[in-house]
Amino acid sequence: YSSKVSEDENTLVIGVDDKFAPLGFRDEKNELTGFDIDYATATAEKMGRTVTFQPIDWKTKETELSSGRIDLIWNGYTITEDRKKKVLFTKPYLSNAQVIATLAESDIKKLDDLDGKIVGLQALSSASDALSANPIEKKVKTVSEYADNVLALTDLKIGRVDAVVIDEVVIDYYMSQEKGTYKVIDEELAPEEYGVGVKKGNEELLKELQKALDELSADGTAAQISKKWFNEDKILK
Amino acid sequence: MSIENVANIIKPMLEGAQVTVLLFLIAIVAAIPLGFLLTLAIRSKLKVIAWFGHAYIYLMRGTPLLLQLLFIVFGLPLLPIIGEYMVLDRFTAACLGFILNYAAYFAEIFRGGLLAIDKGQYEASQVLGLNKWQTTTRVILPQMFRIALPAIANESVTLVKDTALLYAVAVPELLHFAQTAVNRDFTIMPFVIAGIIYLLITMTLTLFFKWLERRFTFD
Amino acid sequence: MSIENVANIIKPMLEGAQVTVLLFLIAIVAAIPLGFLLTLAIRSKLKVIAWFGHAYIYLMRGTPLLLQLLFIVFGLPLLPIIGEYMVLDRFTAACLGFILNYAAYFAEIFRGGLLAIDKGQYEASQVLGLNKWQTTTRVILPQMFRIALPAIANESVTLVKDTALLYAVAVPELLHFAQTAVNRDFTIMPFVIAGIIYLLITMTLTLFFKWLERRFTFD
Amino acid sequence: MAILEITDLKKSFGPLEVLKNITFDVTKNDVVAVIGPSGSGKSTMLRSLVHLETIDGGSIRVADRYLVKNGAYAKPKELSSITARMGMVFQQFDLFPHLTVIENLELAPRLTKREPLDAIKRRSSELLAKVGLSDKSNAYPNKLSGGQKQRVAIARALMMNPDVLLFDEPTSALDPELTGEVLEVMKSLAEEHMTMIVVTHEMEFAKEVANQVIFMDNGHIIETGHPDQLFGNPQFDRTKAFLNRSNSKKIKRKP
Amino acid sequence: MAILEITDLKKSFGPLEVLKNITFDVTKNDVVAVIGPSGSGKSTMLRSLVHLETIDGGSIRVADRYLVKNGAYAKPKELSSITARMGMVFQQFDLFPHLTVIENLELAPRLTKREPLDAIKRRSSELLAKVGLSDKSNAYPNKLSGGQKQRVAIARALMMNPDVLLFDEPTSALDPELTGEVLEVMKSLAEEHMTMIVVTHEMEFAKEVANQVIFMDNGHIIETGHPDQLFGNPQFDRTKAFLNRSNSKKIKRKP
Ligand SMILES: Nc1ncnc2c1ncn2[C@@H]1O[C@H](COP(=O)(O)OP(=O)(O)OP(=O)(O)O)[C@@H](O)[C@H]1O
Ligand SMILES: Nc1ncnc2c1ncn2[C@@H]1O[C@H](COP(=O)(O)OP(=O)(O)OP(=O)(O)O)[C@@H](O)[C@H]1O
Ligand SMILES: [Mg+2]
Ligand SMILES: [Mg+2]
Repeated sequence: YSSKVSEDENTLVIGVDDKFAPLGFRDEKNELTGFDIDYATATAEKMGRTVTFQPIDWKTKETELSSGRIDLIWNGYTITEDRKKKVLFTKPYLSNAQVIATLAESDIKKLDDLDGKIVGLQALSSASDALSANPIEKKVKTVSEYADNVLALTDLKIGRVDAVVIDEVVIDYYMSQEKGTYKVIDEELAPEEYGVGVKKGNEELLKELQKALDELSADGTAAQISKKWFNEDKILK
Repeated sequence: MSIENVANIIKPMLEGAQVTVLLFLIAIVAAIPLGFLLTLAIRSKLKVIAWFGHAYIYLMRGTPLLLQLLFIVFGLPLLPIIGEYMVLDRFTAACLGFILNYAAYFAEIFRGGLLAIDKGQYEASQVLGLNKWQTTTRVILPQMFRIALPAIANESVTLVKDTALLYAVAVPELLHFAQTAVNRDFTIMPFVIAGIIYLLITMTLTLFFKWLERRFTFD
Repeated sequence: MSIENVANIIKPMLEGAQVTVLLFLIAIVAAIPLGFLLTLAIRSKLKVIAWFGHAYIYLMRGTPLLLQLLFIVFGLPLLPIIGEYMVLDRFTAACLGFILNYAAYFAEIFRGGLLAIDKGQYEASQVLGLNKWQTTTRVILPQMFRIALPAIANESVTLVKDTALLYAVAVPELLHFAQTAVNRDFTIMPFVIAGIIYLLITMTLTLFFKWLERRFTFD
Repeated sequence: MAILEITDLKKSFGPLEVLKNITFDVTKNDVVAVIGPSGSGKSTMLRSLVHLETIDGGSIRVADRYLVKNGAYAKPKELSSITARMGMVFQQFDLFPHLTVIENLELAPRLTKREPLDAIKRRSSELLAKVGLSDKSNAYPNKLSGGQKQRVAIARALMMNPDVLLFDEPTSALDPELTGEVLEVMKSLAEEHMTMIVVTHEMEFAKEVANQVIFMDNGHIIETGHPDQLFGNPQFDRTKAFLNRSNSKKIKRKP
Repeated sequence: MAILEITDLKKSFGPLEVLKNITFDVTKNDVVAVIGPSGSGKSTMLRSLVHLETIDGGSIRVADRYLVKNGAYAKPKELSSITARMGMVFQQFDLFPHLTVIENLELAPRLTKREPLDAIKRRSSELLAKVGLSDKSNAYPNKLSGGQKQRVAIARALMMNPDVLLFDEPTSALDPELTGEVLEVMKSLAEEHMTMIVVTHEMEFAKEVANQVIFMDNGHIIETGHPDQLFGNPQFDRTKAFLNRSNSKKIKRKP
């Protein structure tokens, strides 16, 4: 394991939620892997820097960034107005939506069916922002907040919650892994975009990072990584 | 930081503190009698029961409460076949975990209390014609309770502090709201407030037990 | 579940256990002497120092360790001005939290140990011409250590179990990897394995202290 | 008829034979003093009478009923009604520390006797007056001196209206200055013709109050007789040796 | 010249005047017995001599140096070299429980004396032999009887080669059977002309061994003299009363 603060200037410490498949998660060998992991590795290489991934508690990500213990938040990090007040964002690199996932056999078919139901989501995530912004929030029975999406999905499977508000990218991955367990209702809560978060005031790093991202996008590396994980080029130009 | 801000921070934290206090009360009210049953079990003449009691206590005291909570909240429902009947709501599951764990600690305390009671108390009771039940309820238990009181007080304070573990099994309590506020407002205040709330609770509890001890000092 | 699978689960957990053991060792090696200094502080003739020592112990024992950890890991860096010098790497910060917390508990243990030493020991030493330092190091400390040993053993086992709190401040240790594996494989096994690892560690520790106690029984 | 008849009592702890063959009678109104060296089995004998020890052989008859007959105990139901005829006072007093003096006296009668509450209350205050502790009625035991504790223990035993009162070294745990008050109470009981068996090291008391002395050694009754005879003219060497030793010990004591 | 000269010693604990005006000398080779009722200040007086209590007024001269002169103590540096001339044996023995018997003897000399190690070792085994405990050399104190512990404590004090040895009721914490062996050792020290001050309740010992007896009461020295004179023909009523009381106590003791 490694949890060192970037001692040498050349290392980028990237804070990740290591239970956020397929962007950053652990494979059967407990190795960190995922789209964002590959993308960040390639970017760092482009920048001529070494990279360290630091698993963090998603609840504390902005605190971690502002404390300087990590250099970047990069793990399906949704760009929101609120967060823009606290961190600097790169241009969006992937589009996503917050969707409602339920068990395949559930009779929840549309947003209004959430009336009186228990809904799970990741604490302090954009899913929680998306739900708050929707009028249905007033009607759901309770909102259970989890440390990560996997726990929320686990509880969905166990039956403690009726639905989970989750990133489309994430649930797509799980649905491809475990066919027939989940379904996503047609109505989506809110579209959104992922960016990389940099500490306020560190415009220099942001510029350097954005330059590398643009280059990767231009030379096709980004598209290649996207195809590896999503079977298509989903990179935002 | 404006007063309104502080109020905004404190309100959810006080609600969280209610969960803390509720868990504490449920756990203590259930764990004390369960612990006493466990004490009886390990003193049982039936070897199997005594052995089981010892193993249980050993297990509970040898592993972290947090692991036990994760096991009950997230693990039990995964058991094959019976798993689906093990789905408890998270707070209930957490209560169960606390009760099962603390029962083991209370059992040890009561065992110590019983050991400290002089054999003469049993003999005097017998010679005076009291039966086993009368001896236990009228002579032994009141003394055991008195002897165990300081240890129970200690354990209760620990229990209050352990309620913070709810944070890790995603039951929103005091710490959860403190952490949320810290991440939102980038200020350390919520932690300080949480600390003060915990201190108030543990202090109240300590005073209560001090009073109880004085109340039951036989002189 | 295949053997290969089990190996896959166990390997990261054992790595996590190394963190557990490392934290334990660092914390105990640092907290015991610090605790002793604290004991000296609360026995100090300087009122201010004694008062500070008492307040410190009260604070540490009255609030949850988890809150203290969150405070040190996430709170301190948010302090105005000095905050940026307070950014410790997460594991270091956690160690610091454990050390500061356990020092308070050890201080209480040592205080009890010193109280249990007869005044006659000091007087006999003085009459035999030993100075304060000689009396402390050759007469008092060895006896205090012996008296405190069972309590130290208890506290150490608690410390091992408290290392599970690293889970909550996102230092990847035993429980973190157990939870990861549980979520990935949808099986309860990793919790069981984690439990066994903890039991092995606490058992080893208990045996070690039993040996130490026998070793230092003066008869 | 003897109120207590002990025949051929035998008792071992594992390989250790503690009571080998104990036979004696106690007549109503007798005061029996049991003396003998440490470890001779005095306490075990006394404890057997109230079934605090289970004996291996022999008989114990209390009034007209057998607690144990030729090694066979009475039915469990009857046991406690037989032992209820005897009260016992222990060396360590064994008061209930969580109850006041008056509660100590009343606990057992309230729980076990079918008797109106005010009769119990009347008796408890009479008995407290008798042992001279009316003013301590609401005190807790740990506020009492050893001598006061033992007097409460005697009153507590008397609350059950026993036919026989057993004492196991009632003054051994007391400071010398406090033995007197306890012995006074016991003397007054003797004067009221209470039947008593007293295991004691207080030779003076045995001489003055007992009308029968039993000398035990090594699980046997060696000699028994009226105190004048047993102390003045012991028949057996072992008795003489014991009496000599306990006299000389007295002198060796420091002030 | 007196090896110890105590003049006008005064000591209060808060409002309680414990030593009011204590004056006496000890000549080399004297054995002084200090007797008196409980609370009369005997222990306080003795403890003052080795600076375990800080006195409020008066002087203590040890050989040619003043520990305290008219209430003013010697310089801190000198204090311990002056008190080092005196050894003390306590009622509760106060052996070091974590050290073996031989380690108890050698700890202080090893730490404080500039003396070759083998000289220390030789002396420790000599002294153990002298108190009859050569075979207990490697035992820990809690394996010893009270009498053995006290003999070790005496040997430990002697290791420092004191000019004067102080004893504070050295046998009061012992079972009567064990006092003898300690008194024997003390007697043999007296025969070797060790200077000793002994606070004691053992009148026999005082009579037999002491050549001066001091009777203290209520912080005063009431009477002092040769034992034959003080015990046989006490001059003051208080002395008489005390001696009578301690005789009568002896008789009241139970065996
Ligand atoms: N519960 C027991 N288990 C084993 N041995 C016992 C037990 N109780 C008593 N003994 C032994 O039985 C013997 C007789 O003991 P008992 O107490 O009857 O003697 P005693 O005459 O009352 O002596 P004392 O004067 O010291 O009270 C002793 O050797 C004692 O060690
Ligand atoms: N440290 C202290 N603080 C307050 N009072 C004390 C202290 N030490 C002794 N005293 C009091 O001083 C008085 C004399 O005590 P001291 O121990 O010198 O008497 P003593 O003659 O040795 O009695 P004893 O025969 O009981 O040992 C007593 O009233 C005692 O309570
Ligand atoms: Mg006995
Ligand atoms: Mg004294």
